[in-house]
Amino acid sequence: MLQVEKINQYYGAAHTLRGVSMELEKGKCTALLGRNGVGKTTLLKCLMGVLPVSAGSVKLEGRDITRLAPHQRARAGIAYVPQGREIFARLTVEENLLMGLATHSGKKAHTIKGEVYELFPVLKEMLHRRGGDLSGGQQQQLAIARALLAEPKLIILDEPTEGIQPSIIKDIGNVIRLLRQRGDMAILLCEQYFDFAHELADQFIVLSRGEVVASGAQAAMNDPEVKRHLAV
Amino acid sequence: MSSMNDGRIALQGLDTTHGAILYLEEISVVFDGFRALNKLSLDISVGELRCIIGPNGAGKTTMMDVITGKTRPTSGTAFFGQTMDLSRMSEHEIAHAGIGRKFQRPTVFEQHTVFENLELAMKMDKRVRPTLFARLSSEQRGKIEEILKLIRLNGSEQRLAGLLSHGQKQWLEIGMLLMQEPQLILLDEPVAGMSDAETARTAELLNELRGKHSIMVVEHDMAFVTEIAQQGVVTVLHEGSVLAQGRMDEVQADERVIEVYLGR
Amino acid sequence: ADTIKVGILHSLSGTMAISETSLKDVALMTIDEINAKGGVLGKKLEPVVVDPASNWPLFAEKARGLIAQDKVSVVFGCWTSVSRKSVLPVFKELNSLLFYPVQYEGEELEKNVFYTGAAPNQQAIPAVQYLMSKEGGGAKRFVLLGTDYVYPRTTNKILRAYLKSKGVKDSDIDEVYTPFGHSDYQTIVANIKKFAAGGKTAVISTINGDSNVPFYKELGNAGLKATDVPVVAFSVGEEELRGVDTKPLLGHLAAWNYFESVKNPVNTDFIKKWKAYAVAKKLPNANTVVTNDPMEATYVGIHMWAQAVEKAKSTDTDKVIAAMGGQTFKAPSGFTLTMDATNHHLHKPVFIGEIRPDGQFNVVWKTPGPVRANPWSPYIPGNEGKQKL
Amino acid sequence: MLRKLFLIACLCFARAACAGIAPGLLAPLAGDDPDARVEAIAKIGALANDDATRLLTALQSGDVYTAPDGKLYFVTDDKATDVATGAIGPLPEGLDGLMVNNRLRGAIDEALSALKMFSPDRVQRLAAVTELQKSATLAQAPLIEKALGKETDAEVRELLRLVAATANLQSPDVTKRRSAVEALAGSSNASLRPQLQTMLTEDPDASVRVAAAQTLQALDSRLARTEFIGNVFYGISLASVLLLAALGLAITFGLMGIINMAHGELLMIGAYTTYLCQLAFRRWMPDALDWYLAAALPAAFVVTALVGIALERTVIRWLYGRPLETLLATWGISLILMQAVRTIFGAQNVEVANPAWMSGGVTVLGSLVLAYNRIAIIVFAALVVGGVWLILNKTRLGLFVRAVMQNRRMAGCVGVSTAKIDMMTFGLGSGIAGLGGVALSQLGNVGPDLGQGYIVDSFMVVVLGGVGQLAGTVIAALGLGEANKFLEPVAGAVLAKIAILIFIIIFIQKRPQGLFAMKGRSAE
Amino acid sequence: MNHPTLFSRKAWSGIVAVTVLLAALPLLNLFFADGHALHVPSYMVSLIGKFMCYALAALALDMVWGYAGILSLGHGVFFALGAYAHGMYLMRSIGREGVYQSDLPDFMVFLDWKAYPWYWSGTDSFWVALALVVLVPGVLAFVFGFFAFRSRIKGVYFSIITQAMTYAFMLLFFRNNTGFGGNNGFTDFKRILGFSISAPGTKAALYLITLLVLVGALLLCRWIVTSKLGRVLQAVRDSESRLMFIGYNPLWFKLFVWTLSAVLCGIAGALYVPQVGIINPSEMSPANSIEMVIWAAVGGRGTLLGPVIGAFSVNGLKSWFTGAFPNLWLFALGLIFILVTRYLPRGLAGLVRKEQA
Ligand SMILES: Nc1ncnc2c1ncn2[C@@H]1O[C@H](COP(=O)(O)OP(=O)(O)OP(=O)(O)O)[C@@H](O)[C@H]1O
Ligand SMILES: Nc1ncnc2c1ncn2[C@@H]1O[C@H](COP(=O)(O)OP(=O)(O)OP(=O)(O)O)[C@@H](O)[C@H]1O
Ligand SMILES: NC(N)=O
Ligand SMILES: [Mg+2]
Ligand SMILES: [Mg+2]
Repeated sequence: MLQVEKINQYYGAAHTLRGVSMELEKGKCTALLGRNGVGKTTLLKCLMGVLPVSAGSVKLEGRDITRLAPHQRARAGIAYVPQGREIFARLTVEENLLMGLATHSGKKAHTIKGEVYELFPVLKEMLHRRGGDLSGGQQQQLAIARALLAEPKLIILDEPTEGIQPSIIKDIGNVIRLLRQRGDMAILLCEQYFDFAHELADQFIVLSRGEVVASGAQAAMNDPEVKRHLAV
Repeated sequence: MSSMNDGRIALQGLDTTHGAILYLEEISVVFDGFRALNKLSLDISVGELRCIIGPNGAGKTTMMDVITGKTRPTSGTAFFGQTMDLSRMSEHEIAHAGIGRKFQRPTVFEQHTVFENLELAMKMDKRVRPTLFARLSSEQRGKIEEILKLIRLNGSEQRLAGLLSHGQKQWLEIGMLLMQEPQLILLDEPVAGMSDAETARTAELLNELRGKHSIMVVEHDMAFVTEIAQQGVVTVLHEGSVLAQGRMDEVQADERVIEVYLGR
Repeated sequence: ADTIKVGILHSLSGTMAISETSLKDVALMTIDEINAKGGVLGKKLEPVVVDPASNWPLFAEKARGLIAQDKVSVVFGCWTSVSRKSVLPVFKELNSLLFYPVQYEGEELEKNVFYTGAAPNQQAIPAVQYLMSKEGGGAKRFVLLGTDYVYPRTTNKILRAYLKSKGVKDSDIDEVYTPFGHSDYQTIVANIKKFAAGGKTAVISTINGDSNVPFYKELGNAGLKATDVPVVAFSVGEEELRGVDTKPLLGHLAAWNYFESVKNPVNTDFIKKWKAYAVAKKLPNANTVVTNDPMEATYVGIHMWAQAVEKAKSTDTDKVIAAMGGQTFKAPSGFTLTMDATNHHLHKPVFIGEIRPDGQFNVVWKTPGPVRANPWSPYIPGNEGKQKL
Repeated sequence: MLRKLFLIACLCFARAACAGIAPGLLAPLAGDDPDARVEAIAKIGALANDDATRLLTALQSGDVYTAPDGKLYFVTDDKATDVATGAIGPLPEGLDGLMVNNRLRGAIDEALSALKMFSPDRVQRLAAVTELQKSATLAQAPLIEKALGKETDAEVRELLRLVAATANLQSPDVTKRRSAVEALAGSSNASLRPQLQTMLTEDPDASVRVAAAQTLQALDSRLARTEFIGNVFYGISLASVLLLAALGLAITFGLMGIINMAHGELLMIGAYTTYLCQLAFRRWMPDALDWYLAAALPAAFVVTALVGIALERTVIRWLYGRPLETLLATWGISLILMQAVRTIFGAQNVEVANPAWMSGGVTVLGSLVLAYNRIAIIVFAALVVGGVWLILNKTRLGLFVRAVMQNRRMAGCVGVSTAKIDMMTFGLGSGIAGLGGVALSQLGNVGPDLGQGYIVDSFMVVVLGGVGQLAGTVIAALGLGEANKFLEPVAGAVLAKIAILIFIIIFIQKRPQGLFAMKGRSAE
Repeated sequence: MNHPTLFSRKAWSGIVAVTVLLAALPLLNLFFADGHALHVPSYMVSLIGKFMCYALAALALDMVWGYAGILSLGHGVFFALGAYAHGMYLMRSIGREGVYQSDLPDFMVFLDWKAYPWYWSGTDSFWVALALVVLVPGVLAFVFGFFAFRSRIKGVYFSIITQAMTYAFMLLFFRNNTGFGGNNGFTDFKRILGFSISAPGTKAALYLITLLVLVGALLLCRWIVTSKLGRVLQAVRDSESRLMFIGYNPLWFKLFVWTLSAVLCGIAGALYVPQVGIINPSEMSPANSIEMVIWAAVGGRGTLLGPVIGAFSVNGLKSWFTGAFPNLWLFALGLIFILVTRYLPRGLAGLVRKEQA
């Protein structure tokens, strides 16, 4: 589905990603782990096209998308739940959800599927409230719902459980599990909440100082070697 | 009304003769007809570490907004100590009186270096003239270095705070809070976005601060809450008022809390 | 040097460019004309054009630059009074010469300046006399409408004193000012109507610049006709009317010392030259250019200066000043104008014209001959006996 | 239009029955004695025949010429008709237009309206009577009463009654005078005031004085109401101008955050496009000249939108996220655009005439003239606001526009081509500025500095309403327009303007985020 | 950008060199006759004197805009008020040499005023006028700022009301009856402190004082922005609300720089008026204030030196262009503004920095 090959990224002189490679598969959930500031968000932004890479390539279903703009990647089938939510503060909840349908056209572009309301009932209640007025957790739910509506081939989640109450974290876990089971989507989950990631992931990647220092199947996640890269 | 003197270090000590540092009484906050807080009453004792949990949208952040003067309550009273009516004070007066806050979304001065962020937050006379003539004493410098180490940003002190990662900003904000030396610390989701290891460290830190400051922590990370609540009181907010209150294990066993918050 | 440098100080950008650009062009044309005849003192004139950009302090700076850096012998320029006031100290300090071609409020006399535009008694007073005459409609009430600055305020002060001396009561005079660039004349036109209900009324407009178009458009659309309430303007000429549809303005008036429509050989020649010049130099809208009073004043000023230099056989300021007094020139207005030696103003004829549908003016009244300027209006107390340099 | 038709009819009629006017009456017209000329006009008018009408109408429109020998001619194309004899011949040498000045024109108007009082055409009669209202004298009373006797049309009758009453105000007969005064209680003619005022104190008869007091009161209250309504209208009209000037800015600045100092120049380009359309119509479709605005609207929109798009692509797109820098760049753009127009079209104003259907106005309540161009612009402003509102709030494009302006990066991440939206939004804002320019060209001067006169006001309107709030912009424009028009009669234009500025300063103190401030967290 | 080392070593040497050079100009003008290789024309001297006043105004603007993020579109009013305050003294120094030979300025005689209005009292004293130069803009800024900052007016809302303020003042001063000479303003000054205003010596002295004030102001501003207060100001710019939650009251900090900036601007105006010889209300037109902002932006805001350089270069170019290409200069100037924004986001100062890096 998605092949990342040796991508490098710099913030000015700071080398943030150093030859990161990975491969994501349809129907699989990949957990991206690492301490604070190792470059996880940076990597996800590079995949989304928000940040340019200085070297390396990104391929989606064999098609090279390394140089595409974010909106082109979105149209190619990538959806993104950014860290910090980034909902449209002055659009209503409903309009925010409609923005999730931006890649669609025709009637589909105007119908918000009922599923998201089932998943996040609070959104239905607050349909006409401005996105920016929601509580932190509500915004996070909105951001996830928005990404799901796009029906992407690859969904990128940057710390989706941040600020969300435990019961809904469970629900989100169930959704991810469901999506995985449906098998038509690749999931890239960047998560600090280890147990959550462990429960959902099929495979994992650990970043440290911009480099992939460990990776493997889910079973290997509990290796002390892996844990060491996550410890302080 | 602000006076020429605001910003000066509060000279008179806080009157906490009745043992409580913060009283919220029947606070309601209404936004365009929506009740974010509904007759919320709560008090925090001196030196207490109080955990607050509750569903998304329960009103936790709004409550902190009320305490710090960011939002004016529609009705009800908020007192800091026996005498300070928070609803009559402006944000900076409240901060200066000794309430420090970490926001849910990390907010630091992005165009300032890490060092400058801490320096700005440092407890001192914050009026114009003293600020103009302020020079760092070696003692103050030492204090900053100490905090830098604590938040593990030593080495990054000359970086612009805007360039930090999410988690690093969280830490920096905690560091700024400590520089302020407030009597009451409000922490809105301090470990959101921190790795498990970092979370553990934060818990450690809070346990160290326990007793020296009064602390109010809002978190959704139950492991963390359990870790810091110890035998103390945990308050559960729901739809703008207190749903349940008690020790962590009691609260976790409460059917209503499981229903609206923890999930089955 | 084998040329004589001549400075041209007119705004080519900013708010005043609308009026001043064509003065620059006329000045260049006149210089070409003089050069074609062999120049002055056997030397060609070399124009130095600068753009003071409608910025008053920049006028002073540019004047200093022209005189001190470019070493020009004379400067032709300025339009607004404030620009003139701004450069005055420079001309005095460096003892140089300025020719100022625009009608103004008077109350000034400077050795270093020659005023080729009208003083109030050469424009405003005759216009009011005309309005009060039977032929002019016998106005009994007056609206003094102007842009809020010195020229209109001063002119109106003089007019008020004059009207008073003619027995017009204060209650029959309404003085109204608008800010520069004012563009909404609905209320004012309505008020004029209301005021006019009280008796035969005339409007004396000292509106300057851009506000004239909206004023006249409003006037036209509100149906205020010249036969009911005539408006006489002191700052509206052929050039300003190019921007207006004049059909609804038939019969409204302007007072000047020159109109393009006056018929005489000198004027015919002047207009022909100007049109040819505009086409030759590819000026914008070359085929619709018109002449107007300040353009004529510029033309006259440059010629008179050239004559004076010939007479003085030198471009030295003091010698030229001495030679200027009594210079005469057969002007496009059809009269031979004389430079007054004592007050540096031209003796000028006064014409009153009614707007025609084609944007030109029908001369309906004129003085029998040139009138001597009274820069110090006798209608302002304290001016008595202040008629000389 | 109708008047023209009638004129032609008149002329044809006159030609058919060429009776001629006595040369003795004509001679003074060509002479130098103004009093004699006026007298001659009155006498010609008194002839009350078709030739008189023809001559007077021709004089009024400036179609009468004098030959050096003092004879008068009507001139059509290359034929001259001798006024006295009706003989048609070639143009005599040295023909010169007969000079008509205001005084003579007034006399002609008066004579013609007396004639036209008996015209078979109702419109003519109405116009004549309206004209007479200004000047009716006792001497004309018999004539007026005669006309009143013949009149069948209710409206004209009503007016004639008032005119008759006006004429009879000077009647020596007390009853006539009193009933005249009483009849005038229904008039809205302000020019009656001085006369009534005099009667109030000086009329020898007490009952007339009482009646005069009542009539004056009625008149004054009607005038006051008219004035109030007038002010409301002027306010709305000013508001519509402010709104049209500001609306484009409400998009480029309000929505996109670009401190667009070149906004005024976009207005100007719209106005110049109008000018060019007018020229084109004049040159190629003179018959349809009245409809040049119909072409100017789309043309101005497209031209300014293209200019806007070009600016966005070359300059502004580099400045997103640096809003303050846009001030500098757009200031530069503004200088360039102004100078470019100055170079191409000259520094002087160009003439943009109102189409005939927009010239003049409708008289309501007796004395209030609502200019057609003002009415048209109010309607136009309402339409444009409605259109913009629909686009922004009811279309997907509008949703994308708002989303991109709030969070460009995230909008890209959900699949919106931000570059395209930026371009379209700026193009839309510019195009709307162009439409504003078309409207402004109908009211004021069209010159290179046109925009400079509106830029400050435009920013005030947008900011006062609350940046990014379309409804706020509308209300702000209305508020400023009305406040201005109610203050102006009291304080004068200059102080009114100062007062408005101070009001803005104070108002913002109360509403630091503008009229329609965003509240709550989302505002941060 | 905001580090205590605001100027590099190079910049310091540059400042010293330029100061010395500028200080030498009027002396070269005085001591070498026209024609001498070292002669500096007085035109040049007066031009640079004027630019220094503009530079001071741009510097003042940079304090509020560059550091505290307060964009003023009304600084022209402070500049003009300082100039008017000084101008009142200069007008009175004309004495009876006006055209009406009265103790009153000509325009007052003309308005039939018999005595000075109250607000002119004391202005015959240079020292009173000097105090007014500081007080009038200072008090206006303080009062205006106090209410605006207390109401938490920010961003464009603040900018626009400053624009409204300067516009209102312009209209007010345009009126003859306001008592400041209407749109002609004050001009035709004769002497200052008894010295003839057009004497070369006086001019040189005014020039040198201006230079001194400019350099002094630069140092003062540098000292302020590198102090902790400077960092608080920048925090105001970046996140005012956050600053309140750590105990600062932004009101007084903003008011401090705002008032200081207004005073500096007033001083610039006061120095400007005797050198340029005229002050009139068009200095308060919104466009003039925007131009000041442009100088700061071209030079690079938040750098102190940048706006000074910006004021010199924009005005220098303008002076040169308007003489050299009277018909085309607006194209050139406009293009420069666009190019600077596009390629030098930090202004000319950014260019210097880039080279150093
Ligand atoms: N715009 C930027 N410019 C320069 N450096 C940056 C920028 N953004 C992030 N960084 C640095 O790059 C590194 C990686 O940041 P990134 O946000 O990718 O971390 P992360 O792994 O997502 O951390 P966290 O778990 O805290 O979110 C960090 O050291 C951060 O300070
Ligand atoms: N300005 C506002 N307008 C309307 N509703 C608001 C506004 N501010 C907050 N709310 C609503 O008030 C409720 C309380 O919000 P608050 O942020 O206090 O919740 P919270 O308990 O902090 O939630 P979380 O755990 O998700 O952070 C939410 O439902 C939110 O949508
Ligand atoms: N002198 C003038 N017209 O300002
Ligand atoms: Mg991250
Ligand atoms: Mg919260």
